[in-house]
Amino acid sequence: MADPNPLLYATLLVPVAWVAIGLLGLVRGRSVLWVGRTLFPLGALAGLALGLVALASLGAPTESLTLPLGLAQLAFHIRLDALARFFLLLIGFTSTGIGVFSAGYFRAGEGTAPGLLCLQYHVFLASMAVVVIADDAYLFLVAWETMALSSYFLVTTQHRLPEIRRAGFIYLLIAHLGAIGILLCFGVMQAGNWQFTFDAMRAAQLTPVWASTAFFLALFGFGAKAGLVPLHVWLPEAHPAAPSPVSALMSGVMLEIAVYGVLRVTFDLLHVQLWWWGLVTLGLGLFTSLFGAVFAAVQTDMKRLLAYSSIENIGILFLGVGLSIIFHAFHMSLLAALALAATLYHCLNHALSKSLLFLSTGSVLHATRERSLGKLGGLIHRMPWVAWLALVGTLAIAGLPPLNGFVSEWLLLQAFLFTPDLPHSYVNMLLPMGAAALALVAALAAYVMVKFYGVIFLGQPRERAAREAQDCGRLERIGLLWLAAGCVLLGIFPVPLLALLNNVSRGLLGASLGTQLQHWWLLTPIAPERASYSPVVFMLSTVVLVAAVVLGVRLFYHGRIRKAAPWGCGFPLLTPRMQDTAEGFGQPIRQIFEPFFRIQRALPSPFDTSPHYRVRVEDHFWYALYAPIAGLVRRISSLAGAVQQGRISVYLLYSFLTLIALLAFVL
Amino acid sequence: MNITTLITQLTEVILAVIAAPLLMGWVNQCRSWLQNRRGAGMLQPYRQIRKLFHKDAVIAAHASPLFRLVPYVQFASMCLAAAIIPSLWTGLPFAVAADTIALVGLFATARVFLALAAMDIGTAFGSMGARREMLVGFLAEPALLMVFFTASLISHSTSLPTIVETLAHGRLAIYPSLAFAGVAFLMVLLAENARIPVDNPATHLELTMIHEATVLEYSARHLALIEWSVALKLFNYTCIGLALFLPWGLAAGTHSPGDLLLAIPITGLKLLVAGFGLALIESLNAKLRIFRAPEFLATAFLLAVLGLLVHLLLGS
Amino acid sequence: MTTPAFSSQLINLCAALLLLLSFAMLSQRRVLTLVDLFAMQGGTLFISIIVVAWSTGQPHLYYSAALTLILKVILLPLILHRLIRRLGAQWESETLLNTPTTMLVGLLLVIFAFTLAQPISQLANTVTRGTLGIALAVVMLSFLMMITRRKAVTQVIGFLAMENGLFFAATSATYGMPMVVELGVALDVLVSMVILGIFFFHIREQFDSLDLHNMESLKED
Amino acid sequence: MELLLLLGLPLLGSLLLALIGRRAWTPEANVLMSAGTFAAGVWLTAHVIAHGPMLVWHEQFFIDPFNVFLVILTAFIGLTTSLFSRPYLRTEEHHGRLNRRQLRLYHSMFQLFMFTMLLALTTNNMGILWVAMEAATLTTVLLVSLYRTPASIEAAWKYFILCGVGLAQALFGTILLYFAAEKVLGNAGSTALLWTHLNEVKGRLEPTVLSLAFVFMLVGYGTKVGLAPLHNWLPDAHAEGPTPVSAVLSGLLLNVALYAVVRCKVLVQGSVRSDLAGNLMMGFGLLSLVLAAFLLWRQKDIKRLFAYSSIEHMGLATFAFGMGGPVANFAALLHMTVHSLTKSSLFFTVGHATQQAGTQVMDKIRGLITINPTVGWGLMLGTLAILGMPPFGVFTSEFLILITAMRDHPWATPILLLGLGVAFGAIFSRVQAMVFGETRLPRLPHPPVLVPVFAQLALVLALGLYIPPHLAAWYREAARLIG
Repeated sequence: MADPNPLLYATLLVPVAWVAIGLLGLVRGRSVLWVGRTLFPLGALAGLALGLVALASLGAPTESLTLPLGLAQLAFHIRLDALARFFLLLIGFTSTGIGVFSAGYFRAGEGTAPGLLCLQYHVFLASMAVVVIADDAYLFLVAWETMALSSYFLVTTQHRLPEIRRAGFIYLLIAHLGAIGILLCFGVMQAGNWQFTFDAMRAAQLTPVWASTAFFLALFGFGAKAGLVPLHVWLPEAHPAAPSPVSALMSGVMLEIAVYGVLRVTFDLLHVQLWWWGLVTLGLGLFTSLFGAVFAAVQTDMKRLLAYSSIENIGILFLGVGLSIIFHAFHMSLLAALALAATLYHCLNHALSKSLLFLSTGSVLHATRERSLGKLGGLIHRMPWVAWLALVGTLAIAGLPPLNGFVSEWLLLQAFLFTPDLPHSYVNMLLPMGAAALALVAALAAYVMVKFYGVIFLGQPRERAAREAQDCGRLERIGLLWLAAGCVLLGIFPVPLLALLNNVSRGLLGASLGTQLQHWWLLTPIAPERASYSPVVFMLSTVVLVAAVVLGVRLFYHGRIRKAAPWGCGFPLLTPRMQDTAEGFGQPIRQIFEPFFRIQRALPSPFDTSPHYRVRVEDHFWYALYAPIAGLVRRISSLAGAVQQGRISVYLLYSFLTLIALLAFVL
Repeated sequence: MNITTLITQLTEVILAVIAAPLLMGWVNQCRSWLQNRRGAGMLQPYRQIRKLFHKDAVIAAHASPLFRLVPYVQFASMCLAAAIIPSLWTGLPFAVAADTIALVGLFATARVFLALAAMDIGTAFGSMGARREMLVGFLAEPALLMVFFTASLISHSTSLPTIVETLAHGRLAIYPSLAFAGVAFLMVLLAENARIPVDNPATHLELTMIHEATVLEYSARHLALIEWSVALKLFNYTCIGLALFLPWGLAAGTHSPGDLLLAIPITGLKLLVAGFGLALIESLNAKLRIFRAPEFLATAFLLAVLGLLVHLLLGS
Repeated sequence: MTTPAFSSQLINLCAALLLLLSFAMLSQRRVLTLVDLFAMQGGTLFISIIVVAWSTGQPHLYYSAALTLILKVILLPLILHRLIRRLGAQWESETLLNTPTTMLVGLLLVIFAFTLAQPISQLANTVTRGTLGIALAVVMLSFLMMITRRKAVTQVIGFLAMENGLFFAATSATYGMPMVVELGVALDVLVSMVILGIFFFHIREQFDSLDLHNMESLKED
Repeated sequence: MELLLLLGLPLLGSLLLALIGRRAWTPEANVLMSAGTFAAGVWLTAHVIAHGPMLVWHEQFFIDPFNVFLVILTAFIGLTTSLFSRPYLRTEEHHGRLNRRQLRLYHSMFQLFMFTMLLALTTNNMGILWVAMEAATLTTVLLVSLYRTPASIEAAWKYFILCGVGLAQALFGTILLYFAAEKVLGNAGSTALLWTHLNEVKGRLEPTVLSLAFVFMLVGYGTKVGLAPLHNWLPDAHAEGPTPVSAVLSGLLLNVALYAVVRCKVLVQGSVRSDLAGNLMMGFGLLSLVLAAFLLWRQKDIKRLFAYSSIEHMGLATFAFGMGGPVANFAALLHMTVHSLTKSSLFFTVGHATQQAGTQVMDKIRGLITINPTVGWGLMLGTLAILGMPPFGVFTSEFLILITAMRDHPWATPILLLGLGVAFGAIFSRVQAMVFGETRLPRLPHPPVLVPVFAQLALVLALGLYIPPHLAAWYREAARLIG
């Protein structure tokens, strides 16, 4: 191993700095000026540094380091390769925006003291960075659980509300179960040499059965964190419960870290990849994405909607991972690299755009104190900054060209188009279905995002709070602007970043898209005649065309513009309350995908003088999977309770019988 | 890329922009004839656009800038689409910038903006229209994409000119999968362009309208642009259909300007036939209930997927 | 020499007596008689220890015997008598199992204990090889008594009887434990008796009776 | 000399406090005594580290790395508990739940209890070990019944009878052990029960007798460890005694009992040459873990909750010792350490919390973090630590135990995970509800002392991130001794 270069130490320094900043937050915990205006910007600066360092060293050779900390036999190992650096970049750049936003966001008197929040927030960041650079099972798990724990405390900031406590509990419980799965996975992967460094796992030779066990344990563990259906139940509860910058971090960064885990285990630590793993992952991913999109469409709470949209995106990410595994297993390395690049690209996209949206809901929440879509509306007038920047995020998440979301979807669809070439007769038939489903999901995402944006920012204010909203402060604007700029840049210049991503795929798959990325402006993942996409040209020509049309119309047209009341179809009392509600907007989806939902509806009778309409849309999984498990535990525990029934004679009898039984056993 | 191809490209776009209302007029005229009416003549769309451009605009008091931006975006994206679609020849230099997937994305962008604009006013109709528009979109889009996929699996490319070139100038082959795709495409075309049986472009009946509800608040130049882009959209879709399923007669990228000149009348003829067919379909069908529209589109989606499967199964 | 044979016969007799007394205690429902039986058991134990000490010539066993005499035959029964009189707990109420069943179970336990002790007895080179099984049987019968009785006092007597069995095992099977240990054990027994005595008063103060069914409130419900 | 101080101080303290116990400064004297004991423990530890195992006073006392770490742990937790009990008992007195006489009893018995614990740990004589354990039972019975309420009397009675009977079995086991040892070592009076001697000749001891002896000793000492189904006294005693007593019961007594079991296991394993002892311990460990985990779901009383959690963790440690081998033993020792530290600190916070709320019923304790942030955070962090959340040390030991189980006994892994998962859900859901939320509780008259809590949690945290090399070497040495 070469001498670690200074960049490695710089990378290490950032998590340390974050923890230090967090601890400083305790010094004057109640002072918004200190915590908000000093520490959070510092944290953001550290994030920026991390991102830049990672960007600069993305092509550098792998470096590793052993820290003099940790267990006796197992010191903390640290390793920086291209995959780790890519995710550090993601953490760094995303947290920069979120950090700047948070600097303006947190105010005194909201639940937990700002100083404590600052500590939890920065420890959360630091733990995510450490997860990525950890190179042994123990450090990985410590960082992983610290991440869960710090985010748990962030989620329960508003712990006075019962539903938030419940959300926190479910979150931590599932996170813990997931961590157990990961632990088991590491246990399987060391394959008898009892070295828990990742290097030892790389060297281990596993039989296919054990390798599969390890893979599925990893899928379970990381899937629980990522919100893979059916382990998703915590996500729509916990993400909305947290303060918005934290939701942004959780959705935008933490979920991607889970994907990192899957990639690390599958492509780096395991030495074989079986094609059917990919098929299962892909299937789960597809179902998750469809599930997330469909549920997002019927939500009435803006943050819940975004949380479900995160589930959808996680599904897409796992889809990409699965596709990559399949290609890799069939030794189609170039295509595997393509799918991987699409996945990683989508990680970054999702990190930026989902953070952007969550942050903008934070601004809306601050301005109106309202989360329910049914009470917002028309905020584009009162909050133009937030609204226009959120529009960027909306279009990006919806996967529309020429923004970034489209790039990764485009790459993924391209990868799908090669699945008929797979040398396996069923798989190559089945997989194009995946493309169909992906297309459906992408279209649904657009539906969801129109609902999200339209109901919050467009139309007329539905309640007074929305009518009196104020736009966000300067720091918040900078944070939003940073993320929005990221979305646009990634959308327009995908090629340079994809070229950087080649380092990752070279490291993991031994192949890259190298020669296909010759033109900086033209994206040709496989071959120019096969497919090409040039977002720059696309964007430029759109702008030019719009400008030309505007100018042309200006040139020929001289009419005036008159403002008037909207046309009411002859109905005299058109009030803002007659706009389509969030429920109404989701209604067609609810109807089409009815089997997905567990719907409880109370319709008023025709003669009711004060009619009430109530509908509850719930998740089947909760009732079909989690509730029975909880019931089972309760039943067993009541059986176990019978053991302890208070009578001393019975207790003595237990001892006696135990003794007799053991004696008989020994005899 | 040289100046000639650039000029050809521009010519094609301009031709499309100009010819689009004509196609719309032709379809309407055919429909009138089929319904035993005299009709307003094929040039009626031009007159309407001209009239709208001369009016003063009325805009709802609480419309946001987004509302006023959307018609331009709408029109620009349809122009862009026209630049990608090989309506006359396959050597379009601009097609490198966007393949079929990007084309679908472009249509989606236009639709999303339209839906957002519809919601901007905050009336019951606007948001209802937006919802229905998106509903149609989310089912039609994947179907369209599947149609493209079938074609691109045949030609091993997602680039539209390459696809068309393979289909038109390659070895003559019968593709059963394309039959499925063709039917699916037709259904998508009907739905996307607000034609019967999914929507009725001529109605303003509140309960059934889809597209009209979204543009209810537009007037004058904005409405003109929207109307024009709607016509352009129909033109684009028809050209896509022609390029995919009746590609013969298109000029290949390497051919001389003579071929190009020849392609103009051929395409024109094909458009006339297609327009008549469209009118025929519209006249023979009744409008579906709005709740049936998803079923209609789901069928389209299934047919497209079926086409894909057939291709994989038969290898053709 | 007939002495070993004679002494081992004597010890075996004591052992049998112990077992018999255990059965008697198991079936006895009058608490005061139970205490008397306990004292008799202690006496038998004392005799057996003397015999062992005498036949093997181990002087420290005499101390043990003296301890047993003082503690088990004199002191503890005395304390118990006084306690029971003062607390008015002469009668055992219902046992949890009826007497015949208890006896039957007891019989099975004895068989089990003998079977268990069989392989160990084979190894013993002491004069008292057969007694370990009986000691075990006494322990188990006392255990059974504790399980079936409902009064705090009888439970304690069962507990003490169990200690008798243990003592018997210690002396007869192994010629006594090291002195330090025996002293410690004796001290513990004494202290525990004192504490129990205090406890009886507390229990009666709190529950108005020594019946154990009052003490079933701490449970999982 | 160190040993004399270590054992003499608490004994002396017990007598002293019994004499002067009614003075107002008794709690401080108690702290002073405990501090002295701790200092002696440190001294002893330093000595053992410097000079290796020591065997003193006619070989009656034996200090090796295995028990010296428990000695120092015991002395430390004794010290912290005495620190905690000072304000706690003052508040109890203030509330009129305890009077001076009871306080005198408490302080005297506390010191005596410390003496018995240290005696049990340091003695080389298996008989004395038994005597010390029995004496520990007697002292704690008095401590548990301190409040003299019906419930506490009942709990103490059950504790006394069950443990008394259990220990009687242990005595029988000891007799059998002696019986077997005597054959080999000769009945040279007192040496036949000395552990060091037994350990030397363990290969020649009669296997049948030893396996029977082990069963008796396992049942006997296992009752004190709280192994299911012998555990029934444990939740009652923990819940009804004063909280400092619960802390030392969980933090010390269970450890020492487990220590006794392990000492026996070493002998039996050497003799029987099969995994009998280990397998039995694993079985009991698993059963305790799972049963306790499920019982946790039924708890309403906060101290019972943590009592069951102790059963669960003792089950885990027993399981680990049962598996044997350097890693598992290492893990088990570590687990004993971190469990003691965490659980006693938890009981400290629980003590303050219950005083604050005036009840032990969990449903009535709410919003601790609002009314008293330090208590709230202490409880929350302690709970997370005990649940095995990294970076706390409990995670370290559980990690090691789990991976060893996966290697040697894969079948046990799902059961372990089931237990840990169920316990996590049970404990966390309840603690979260107590720590968070709205509250209407009044403030405490005496400010709580939470320095011990956070000091111990910090230790646990440190152990999770970094085990100093000499400590690790020490643990390894102990693990090697256990085999």
